[in-house]
Amino acid sequence: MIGGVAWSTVGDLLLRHIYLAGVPLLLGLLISLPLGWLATRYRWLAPPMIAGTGLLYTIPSLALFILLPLLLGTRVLDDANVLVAMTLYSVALLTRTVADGLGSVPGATRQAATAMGYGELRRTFVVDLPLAVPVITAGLRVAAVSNVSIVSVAALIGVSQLGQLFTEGFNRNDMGPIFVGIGACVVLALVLDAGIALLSRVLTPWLRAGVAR
Amino acid sequence: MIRFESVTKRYPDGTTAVDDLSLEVPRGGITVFVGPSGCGKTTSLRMINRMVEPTEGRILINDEDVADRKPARLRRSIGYVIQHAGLFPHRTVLANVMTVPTLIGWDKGRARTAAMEAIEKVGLTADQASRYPAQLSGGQQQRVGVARALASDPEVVLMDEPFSAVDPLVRTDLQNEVRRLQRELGITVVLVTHDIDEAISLGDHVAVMRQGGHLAQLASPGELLTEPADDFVASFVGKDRGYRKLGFTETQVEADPERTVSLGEDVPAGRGWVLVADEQEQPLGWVDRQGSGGPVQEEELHRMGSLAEVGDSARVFLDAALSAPSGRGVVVQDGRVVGTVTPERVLEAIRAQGGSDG
Amino acid sequence: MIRFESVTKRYPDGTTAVDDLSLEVPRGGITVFVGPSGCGKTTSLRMINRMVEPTEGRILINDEDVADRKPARLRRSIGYVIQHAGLFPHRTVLANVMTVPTLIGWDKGRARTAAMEAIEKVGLTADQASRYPAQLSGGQQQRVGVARALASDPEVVLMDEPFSAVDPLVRTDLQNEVRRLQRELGITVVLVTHDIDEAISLGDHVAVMRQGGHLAQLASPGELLTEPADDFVASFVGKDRGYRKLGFTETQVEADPERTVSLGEDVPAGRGWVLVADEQEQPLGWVDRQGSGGPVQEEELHRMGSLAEVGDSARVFLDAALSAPSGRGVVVQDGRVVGTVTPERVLEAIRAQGGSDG
Amino acid sequence: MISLTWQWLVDPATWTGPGGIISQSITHLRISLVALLLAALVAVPVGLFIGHTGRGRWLAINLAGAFRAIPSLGVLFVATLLLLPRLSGNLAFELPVVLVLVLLAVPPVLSGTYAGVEAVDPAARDAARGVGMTEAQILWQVELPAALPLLLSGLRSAMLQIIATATIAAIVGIGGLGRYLIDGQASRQYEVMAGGAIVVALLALLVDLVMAGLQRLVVSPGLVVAKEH
Amino acid sequence: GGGEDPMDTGGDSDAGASGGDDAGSITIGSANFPENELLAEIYAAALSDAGVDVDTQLNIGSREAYIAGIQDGSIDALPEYTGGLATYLNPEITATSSEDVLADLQENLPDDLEVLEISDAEDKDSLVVTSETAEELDLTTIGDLEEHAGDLTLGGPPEFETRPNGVDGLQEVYGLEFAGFRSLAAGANLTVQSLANGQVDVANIFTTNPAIEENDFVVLEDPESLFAAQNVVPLIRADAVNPTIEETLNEVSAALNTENLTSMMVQVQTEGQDPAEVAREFVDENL
Ligand SMILES: Nc1ncnc2c1ncn2[C@@H]1O[C@H](COP(=O)(O)OP(=O)(O)OP(=O)(O)O)[C@@H](O)[C@H]1O
Ligand SMILES: Nc1ncnc2c1ncn2[C@@H]1O[C@H](COP(=O)(O)OP(=O)(O)OP(=O)(O)O)[C@@H](O)[C@H]1O
Ligand SMILES: [Mg+2]
Ligand SMILES: [Mg+2]
Repeated sequence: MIGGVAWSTVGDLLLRHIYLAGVPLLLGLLISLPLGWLATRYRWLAPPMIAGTGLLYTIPSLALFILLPLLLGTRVLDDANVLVAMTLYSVALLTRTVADGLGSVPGATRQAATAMGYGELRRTFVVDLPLAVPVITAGLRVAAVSNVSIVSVAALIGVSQLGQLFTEGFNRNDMGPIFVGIGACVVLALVLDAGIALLSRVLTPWLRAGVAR
Repeated sequence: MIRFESVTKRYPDGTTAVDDLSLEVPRGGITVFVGPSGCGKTTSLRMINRMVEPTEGRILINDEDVADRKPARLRRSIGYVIQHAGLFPHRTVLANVMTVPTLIGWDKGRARTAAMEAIEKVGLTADQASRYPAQLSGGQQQRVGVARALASDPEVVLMDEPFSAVDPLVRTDLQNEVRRLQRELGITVVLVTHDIDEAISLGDHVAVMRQGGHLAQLASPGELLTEPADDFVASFVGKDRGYRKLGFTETQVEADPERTVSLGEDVPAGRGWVLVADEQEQPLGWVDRQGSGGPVQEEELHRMGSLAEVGDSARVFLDAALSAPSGRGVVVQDGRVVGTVTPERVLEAIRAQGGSDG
Repeated sequence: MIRFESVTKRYPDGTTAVDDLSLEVPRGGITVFVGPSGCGKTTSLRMINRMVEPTEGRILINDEDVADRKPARLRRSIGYVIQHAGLFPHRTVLANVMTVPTLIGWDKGRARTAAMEAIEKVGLTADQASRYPAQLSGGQQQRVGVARALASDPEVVLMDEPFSAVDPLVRTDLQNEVRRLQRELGITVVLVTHDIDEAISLGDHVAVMRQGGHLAQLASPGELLTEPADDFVASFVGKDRGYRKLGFTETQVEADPERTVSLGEDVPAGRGWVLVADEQEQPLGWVDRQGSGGPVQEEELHRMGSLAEVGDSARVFLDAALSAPSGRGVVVQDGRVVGTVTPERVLEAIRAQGGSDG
Repeated sequence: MISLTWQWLVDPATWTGPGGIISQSITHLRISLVALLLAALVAVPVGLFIGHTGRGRWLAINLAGAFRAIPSLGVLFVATLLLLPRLSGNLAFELPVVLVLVLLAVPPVLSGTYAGVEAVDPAARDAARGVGMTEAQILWQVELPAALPLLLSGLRSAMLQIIATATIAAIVGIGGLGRYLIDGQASRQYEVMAGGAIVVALLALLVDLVMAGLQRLVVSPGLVVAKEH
Repeated sequence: GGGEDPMDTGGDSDAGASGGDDAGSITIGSANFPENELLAEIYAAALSDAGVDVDTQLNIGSREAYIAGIQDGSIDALPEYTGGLATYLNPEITATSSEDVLADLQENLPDDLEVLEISDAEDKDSLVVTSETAEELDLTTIGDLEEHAGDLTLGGPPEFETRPNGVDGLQEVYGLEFAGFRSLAAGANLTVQSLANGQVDVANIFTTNPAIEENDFVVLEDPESLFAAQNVVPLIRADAVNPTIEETLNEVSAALNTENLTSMMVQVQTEGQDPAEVAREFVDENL
C-alpha cells in the first residue's frame, strides 16, 4: 500500500497510463514525419500546416475525449477515443518539431548531399533525418511529458489510468491517492523524458565526439 | 572540355545571375572563375552539375549536353567541394568520403579502399579517418571535403570558394595540395573564388567575370597581368601587377659568385656586407664590415633577406635582391649558397627573356 | 601612452593567453597587434578596457592604472569596435551610435548631434541613420560600429579584427576610412588582426605577437620588413618582403622625358614602344612601332601598366616600370605625363636613398 | 449533430445573459490573464537571470520539464482539497484553478525567456559591455529588447495552453467556457459541448491574434528585419 | 476498439456469453460517486466469487454518460437507482413509491436493458443545509425555503441543474427560485465541502452520504415527493445476463439495506478505506 492505494493498483494504472500516453506519441511521430517533411519541402505549405496542427492544441482535452466517439462512431468508453485524441495532440506538437528539425539541417550539408548525387528521398532519410534527431527528440520529450499530464484528464470520463487516483482521492476526501497519482505521473513523465534523451544520445554519437583538438 | 554555350540564368525573382555566357574550360588543369561578389560565379559553377538549371543555352561536358543526363547520376560523376566543406556531421570522415563510391554502387570493400586512398592523398591519417568532422580543425575538414570529391576518381571536380573559410597559412597549404593533386591525377578542376591572388597563384586558366555573369577575360594568369583586356580586369587584378607577373616569368639568372665567411672568421674592415655561412655552405646571415673589422660574431648577424632557389621565378630572385641588407640576393641550390644577384642582374635577365617585351 | 607592464593573463582553465607582456603603445597613430590565431591578441586588447582582467602586471593609460578606474566608466571613455560590429539589432543606426553619449549622460540633443556627426564621418547618410542594422550591408554595419566607437570623441579606440568579416574590396575602403579618421581626429587606435598585409598597410606601429602573448617585435612596418627581429617574424611577414618594403621607401626618382604621340599621328616603324596621350597629355596606352609604322589606331593600343604619381613610393615606381609593356613606367602628375622610368632608374634612386643600405 | 451545434452557436440566447458565452468568455479570460500574469511574474525574472548569467540553465530546463510533467487535474484536486476549507467565496475555487494554470504556463514562459536572452548575438552583448554598459544596462537595454520575440512567443504558447486548460475550472464550480463542456457532458447535450469546444478554440485564436498584434507593437522592427534576412 | 489492449479484456457486447465458461464474464461500471463505486465493487466481488470473469470500469460519470456506455457495450452492468433511472427514461413520471417507480421503470426500459431485483437500500437525492442555516431560517422541509431561496445559492452536480426533478422540479413543485446554482462536477465530496464551507447554502446530496451525519447537516423533508424512491438495483444489458450473474446479483440486492450501505460509506469516506476492501468484507460476511 502506498497513500492508501494498493501497489498492484498503482502498477495496473501505470501500465494503462503508459499505454494511453505512449502509443499516441509513437503514432503522432509517425504521422508528423511526413507532414513535417511536406512543410519543409513545400515552403508555402508550412504556415497553414503549422497553424492548422497548432489549432488542434487549442481544443480542450475533455471536449475531445467526449466528442470523439460521436465523430468516430466508437463506443463511449473505448480507449480508442483517448488514443485518437492524444495522437492528435502529439501531431499538433510534433509536426512543427519535425519541420524545425528538418529545417535545422545546415544548408551547406544539404547542398553537398545533393551535389554528391543523392536523390531527394534518399537524402531525407540518410542525411536530413539523422541530423534532425536532436531537434525532433527535444520536441518528442515535450510531447511525451505533456501527454502523460493530459491523459490523466481522461479519468473524468471513466477511462482508467493514473488520473483515476485523482477522482477517487478527491471523492473520498483523501489526498493520499492524489499524491500517489501525481507522483506516479511525474515519475513516469521524467522516465520517458530521460529515456528519449538517452535515445537521442545513442542516435547522435557525433555530437559527443568532442571538438577539434 | 566543359563548354558553356550562350548560357543564361534568370532566377525566379528576376535576378539575371548569368547572361549569355559562352566559354570553354580546357581539359585538365585548374580553371578559376573569379570576380566580385554576386557576379554569378557560383551560379555558373552549379549549372555544370545541374544544381542550378540554365534558363537558356546549354552546357556540354565532353560534347555531351548535361541536360541529357539524370541530375543525380551526373552529380555522382563530378566531384564537388564547397566552403566549410559541407561535410555530413553525423558520419565519420571515412563514411563521408565513402559517400559517392557507395552511391555509385561500389561494394563496401572497394568503396572503403578508394576512400582510404583519397584520405591519404589529401594528407590525412587513418586515425583521423575514424573521427567525426567536428573533431577536426577547419583546414582538416576542408581536406576531407576534397577527399570526398576525389574518392570515386571523377574526371571533373568543382570547387566553390573551398579555401576562403580557413586561416591564411592553412589556405596556402591547401592550395598547394590541390595543385599537387590536380597535377598528379590529371583531373579538370573548376574553382570559384573572389580572391584574385588565389586565382592568379592557383589557376592555369583564369576566367574573370563581372556583374551579371559576363566573361571579362579568360586567359592564363601571366597574360592577365600583362594584358588585361579592359579597365575592369586591370583594376581587378589590382596593384603590383607588374611585380606579380614576374612570378610567371621564368629566368635563367646567372648568380655572381659570392665568397662566404664562417662564424668566428676574422674579416677586416672595408669589405662592406659579407655573407656568412656554415660549414655546409648554408647561409646564416649578413655581417657589416664597412667601418669596423674583427672576427664575425653571431650577434652581429643581420637576418637574411628572402632566398632564391635556382629555377625560381624572376619574382623570387628580385625579392631576394631587394630584401637583402646588402642589396645582393642570396641564391641557393639544395640549401647551399651558389652566389648572389643584384636587382640589376635580375632585370637584365628579365629583359633577356623578353619578359617585359622590351 | 598605453603601457603594458609585465602583464600576464591565465584563464581559469589554465590557458596562459598572455605571458609577461610589456610594451608601450605610443600616443596617436595606429598600433596593430598581429600574430597567428590564438596568440593572445584579443586578450591583450581586451585587458586595456578591462573586458578581461590581467592575472598579473598592470596596464596604464596616460600613466594611470586602468585597474583604478571603474570598468564601466573606463570603457565609456574608450572606443571599441569588433568583428561583425556587434550592433544592437533592435536599435536604429542612430540609436546605436548614440549609445555611449547617452551612457555618459549627454542630453539627448547633444548626443544626437554627436552621433549624426560620427555617422557622417564614417561616410553614411542621414537616411541610413534611421535604418536598422539588418537593413545595411556588412560593410555599412562595420562603419556603424566605427561611428559608435567615435561618437563620444574618445582618445583611444580599440578595434578587434574590425574588417575581417567583410569583402576584400570593402575591406580596403574601410581601412582607408579608418586611416583617414585616425589622421583627422588624432586619436590613438589599437587594432588587432591576424592579417600581416593589413597590419603592414595600416599600422604606424606593428606589434608582432607569437603564441602565448609574447611580443616578438614592435616596430614600424618598414623596419619590420627590413629587419625582422627573428625567424618567426621573418616568416610571418612572409614572401615579397623585399618588394613590400619598397612601399616604405620614399624616393626622388627622376623621370626620363618621354615624347608622347596622339591618336591618328603617323609614327614610322622602328621607334619601338611609343606612349600615346590625349591633348591634355593624359596617357592612353602604348603602341608598338617596332616592325611596322603608320597612323596610331585606337585598336592597336596596349593597356597601360600601373601609373606612378610623383611622390609615390619606390614600390609604385618599380611596379609601373615592371608592368609597362615597354619596360618604361609612366610617371604622371595631376594626371599628365611627366616622363617614364626604367626599373634600373628606380633601383638607382633606391640605392641613392640608402633604401637597401647597400 | 453538426447542425445542432450550429443552431446552438447561432442562437442569440446562447451568447447573452449571465450564463451566456459572452459572460463566460469574460470570466474565462479573466482567470487566464491572471494566471498568465502570475506565471510571467515568476518565470520572466528567472529566465532573464538564467539567460544573462548562463547559470542554472540545467536546472531551468529540468525544472521546466518537471513542471510540465505535473498533471493539472491532480494539482487541481489537491489544491481544492487544501484550500476549500481555508478560503471563502469564489476565491476558494479560483485559487486552485489559477495555481494549476500558473504551473502550466511557467515552463513555456521560462524557456522562451531564457532562450530569447541566450539567443542574443554574443557580439552585441560583448559590444554592450565594451562600450561601458553596466550589467543591469546590458540586461534592460540590450538583452531584454532583443529577447522579446522569443519571450513573447513563449507567453503566447503559454496563453494558448492556459485557455484550453482553464476549462477545468468548471469542474470545481466556477464559470468560464468549461461550463459548456462539463454541463453539456452531464446532460448529454453534445451540441453544447461541441459548441463550447469551438468557442474555446476560437477564443484562443483570437487572443493569440491580439497578442501577435501586441508583439508587433513592442518588438523592434530591427529584429523583424534581422529575422527576415 | 481496444482489442489490442492487453488490459481491456471486457467490454465486448458478447462478453456475457463468451468463453464456454458457464459463469461467463462481465464488465461492471459505476457512476462517478463513491457510493456507486462501492456498490459496483460489491457486485464485482460477489460475481467474481461466483466464478464470473469480472472486469471493472468505474467512475464513468453521470447517468447520461454511463447509460450510453452500457448501451454501446463499453460496460455490461452497474448499480442503479430506480427513481433516477425511471425519471431519466420517462421525464413525465409521477410515481414516487418504490413499487410504482419500479413498475414505471420496467415499462420504459429499452429492450436491450434489464433491471434485476431491487434492494431495500435506498439512496435518494435530497436537499441539505447546515444546521446553522436550518436553525437560523427555521427550515425543516424543502418548502420552507420558499421565502429565502432568492438569497441562497444551491449547489450540486451539473446534471441537477437540467434534470426534471432537479432545479426545474424545485421551482415547479415547491416554487423555489435560488439566487444561483453552482455546478460542482468533481464528485459529491466537493458539494459537501462547499456546503460546509459556505460556498453554497443548500446542497443536493445523496441521503446515504456519511458526510451528512459527520457535518451535522440537516436533510430537508420532501413532502411533495419531488425526489422519487431510489432503491438500489442492478442495471444490466440483456445479452449480458446469465443465470449465475442474475442469481448472484439478486443475492446482493437481498443483503443490502440502507443501514449497512450507510455504514459502509462511513468506512469509505470517513475512514478512507479502499472501497474494494470494504466491498470484499461485506461480500465475505453477507453472502
Ligand atoms: N536562388 C537565388 N534566387 C535569386 N537570386 C539568386 C539566387 N542565387 C543567387 N542569386 C543572385 O544571383 C546573383 C549571382 O549569384 P551567385 O551566387 O552566382 O554569385 P557569386 O559570384 O557566387 O557571389 P559570391 O562571391 O558572393 O558567392 C546575385 O545577385 C545573387 O543575389
Ligand atoms: N575565456 C577563455 N577561457 C579560456 N581560454 C581562453 C579564453 N579566451 C581565450 N582563451 C585562449 O587564450 C588564448 C589566446 O586567445 P585570444 O582570443 O586572445 O587569441 P587571439 O590572438 O585573439 O586569436 P584569434 O586570432 O583566433 O582571435 C587561446 O589559446 C584561447 O584559446
Ligand atoms: Mg558564390
Ligand atoms: Mg581574437
